Amino acid sequence: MPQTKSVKRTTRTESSTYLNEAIAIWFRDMRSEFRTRYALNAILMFAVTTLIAVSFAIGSFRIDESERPFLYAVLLWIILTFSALSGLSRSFVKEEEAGTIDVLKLSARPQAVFLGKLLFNLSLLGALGVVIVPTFILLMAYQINFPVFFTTMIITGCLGLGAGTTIIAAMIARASGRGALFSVLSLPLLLPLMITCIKGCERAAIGYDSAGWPEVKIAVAYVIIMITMSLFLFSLVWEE
Amino acid sequence: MFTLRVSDIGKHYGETLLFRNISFELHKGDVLAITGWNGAGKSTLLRILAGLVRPSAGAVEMFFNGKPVEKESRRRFIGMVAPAFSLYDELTGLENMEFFATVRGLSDGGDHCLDTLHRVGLSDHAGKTCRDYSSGMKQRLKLAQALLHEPPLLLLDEPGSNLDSRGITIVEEIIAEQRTLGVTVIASNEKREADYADRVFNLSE
Amino acid sequence: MVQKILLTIWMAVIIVAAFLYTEAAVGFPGQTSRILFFHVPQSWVATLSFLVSMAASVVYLAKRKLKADHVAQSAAELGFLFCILATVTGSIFAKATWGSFWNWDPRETSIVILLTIYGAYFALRSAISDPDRCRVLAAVYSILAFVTVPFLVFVVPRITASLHPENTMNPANPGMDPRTLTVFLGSLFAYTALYLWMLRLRIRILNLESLKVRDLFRGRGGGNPKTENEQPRMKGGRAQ
Amino acid sequence: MKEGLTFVMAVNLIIWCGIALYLFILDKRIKALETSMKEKE
Repeated sequence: MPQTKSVKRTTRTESSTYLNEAIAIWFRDMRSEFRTRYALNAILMFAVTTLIAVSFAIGSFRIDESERPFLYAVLLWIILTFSALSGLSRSFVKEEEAGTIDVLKLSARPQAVFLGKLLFNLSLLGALGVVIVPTFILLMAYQINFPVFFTTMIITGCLGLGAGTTIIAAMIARASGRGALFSVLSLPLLLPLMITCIKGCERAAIGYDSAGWPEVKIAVAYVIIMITMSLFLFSLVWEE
Repeated sequence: MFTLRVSDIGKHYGETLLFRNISFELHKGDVLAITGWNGAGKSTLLRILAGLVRPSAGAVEMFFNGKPVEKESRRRFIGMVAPAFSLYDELTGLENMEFFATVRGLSDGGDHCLDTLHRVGLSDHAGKTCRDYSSGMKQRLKLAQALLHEPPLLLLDEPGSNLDSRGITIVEEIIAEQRTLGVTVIASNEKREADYADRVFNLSE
Repeated sequence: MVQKILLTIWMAVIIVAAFLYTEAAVGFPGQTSRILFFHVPQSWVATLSFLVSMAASVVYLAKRKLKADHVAQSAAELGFLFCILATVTGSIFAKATWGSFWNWDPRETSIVILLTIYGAYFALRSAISDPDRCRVLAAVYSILAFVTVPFLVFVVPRITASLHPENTMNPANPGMDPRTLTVFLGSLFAYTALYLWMLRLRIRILNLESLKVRDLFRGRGGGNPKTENEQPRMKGGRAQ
Repeated sequence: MKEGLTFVMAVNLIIWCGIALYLFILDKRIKALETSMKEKE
């Protein structure tokens, strides 16, 4: 008879461990992703192929100087957004398909699951940004006069992409036609963010001395609002 | 002291009715078996008890040391095994257990996980990734995951599936031991598993 | 019944007044400004309906009463209808005054993004098979989408430079001559009343449909109603 | 100019009468169904 421990397990103390649980979920997702590269491949392949197609078609000379800041910002954000949409739903869809979602529901709290998955999605977006943005700037010879503003805009924009889509990924995990539905549902919510980031990147490229970076503030507001709303609504989506 | 009270539970999907007016009450040491034809809704009933599915009618109440346990914190009191469940294939057995231990907020992760793995006879497979586990070993790992936090309520949906004779004895030991901790509810069609229980509830009557 | 007759007469009066009683606003080619008696109330109803749908969704999530979901669904359907009308009349007006059917004027952008949100809402509702789950997710989505609307209303106009000066027909602009103003407000009232009438009709239809389902469930004993008698005709078609 | 406007107005009025008629018919049919549903109660 294997000996059993009868001492009572120490139950968790309250909110203090929300973060530990979220980090545990995040690391588990990262470890699984590292071993299978399931979502990362989807995102990076999409981004790299689109980028090559765009830079091949347009090249660094086709669009004249004055138009570049705006048009390149539009192209960059289209690549970033649609690459994100091709991979960010994977973390929930994979749990649903593998059947691990029930066990997770029985052991973790909804808010911890949301934060964990959000952190995982942001890590994917980080990888996407780090790979795609510099390559885009090089390939397209994108002249940026205000790099600090530009990078902050990219970072807050990616934060927004993660914040806006994580809860949608949870909603569509079990629906039919998942991939398409994920994009159809996410895009209307991401449009305001995209418009803001495009404008921000354009001004950063021109080197417009816009003190206060209004676009970054708007994007940060978007991130905060989407995360707060998602934290409220996630348990409704997560539980039956 | 743990009590599970189920009153008038019913479930229907669209127009198809699964079951209605199911009521029972279980106290520490009780083992209930739920039987019925395929599609009678055994698994759904267990999922309702676990809080994974919302019943169309009726209520599930839990009391720990006399105090009612509301829905949000029932997670801590429930351990469940079901054929539809599976654990993370990319992780090893031990990594799976440690993940669930941290996510459940159990403090002494390490050795307790190994103990539980030992209890289901998986201690020498702890380092292998679950993808290489046989279906019997996966079933044992699911049992280990359900026992990790020593839940007063143990829900077993066809616990013996894919298990060899040694696995079956482990399940029997677990059920015997659970009598000292709290309540067990087994959903199964096999007579052997129904006989573990002292009360039987047939959904198809 | 009396108010409905009064509403019919009132709308007829508005139509007559819009064409004969008022003068065409200055600054617009020919008689084009008259369309705004119909375009602006339609876009107002589309936005109002989105608010109604969101509010009903909150009530549904809080109380899980079926009726609240019916209101949310009906409001979304009608909102979608009026949104399409507003987009059509908007582009007709754009064609007449600026020569092109679409030129991303800020108000047009907000209406079209609202259109995509409605479209996504119905895509979600049709993709989820389990009725209860579908209602919860639809409600969550409409709340999430509503949160992004302020970004649309305040952010988009500031960011995308408007193509033309604030036209005199904008309700916020009191510059209209009194005659046009009265007819405009009359039209606003007529459209809102029409909307409420249609909304109640649609809700009553949904209630009837759900009554049919509930009868099926309540009327039957323990067995499975589907097998006991012929397949009950549920979806679509007129309720006999 | 006036005839053009009156023509467009007339078209609108006709469309509106059609819509109103449809709504009244729908209203009556729903009321009939609701009463029949209530009798079955």
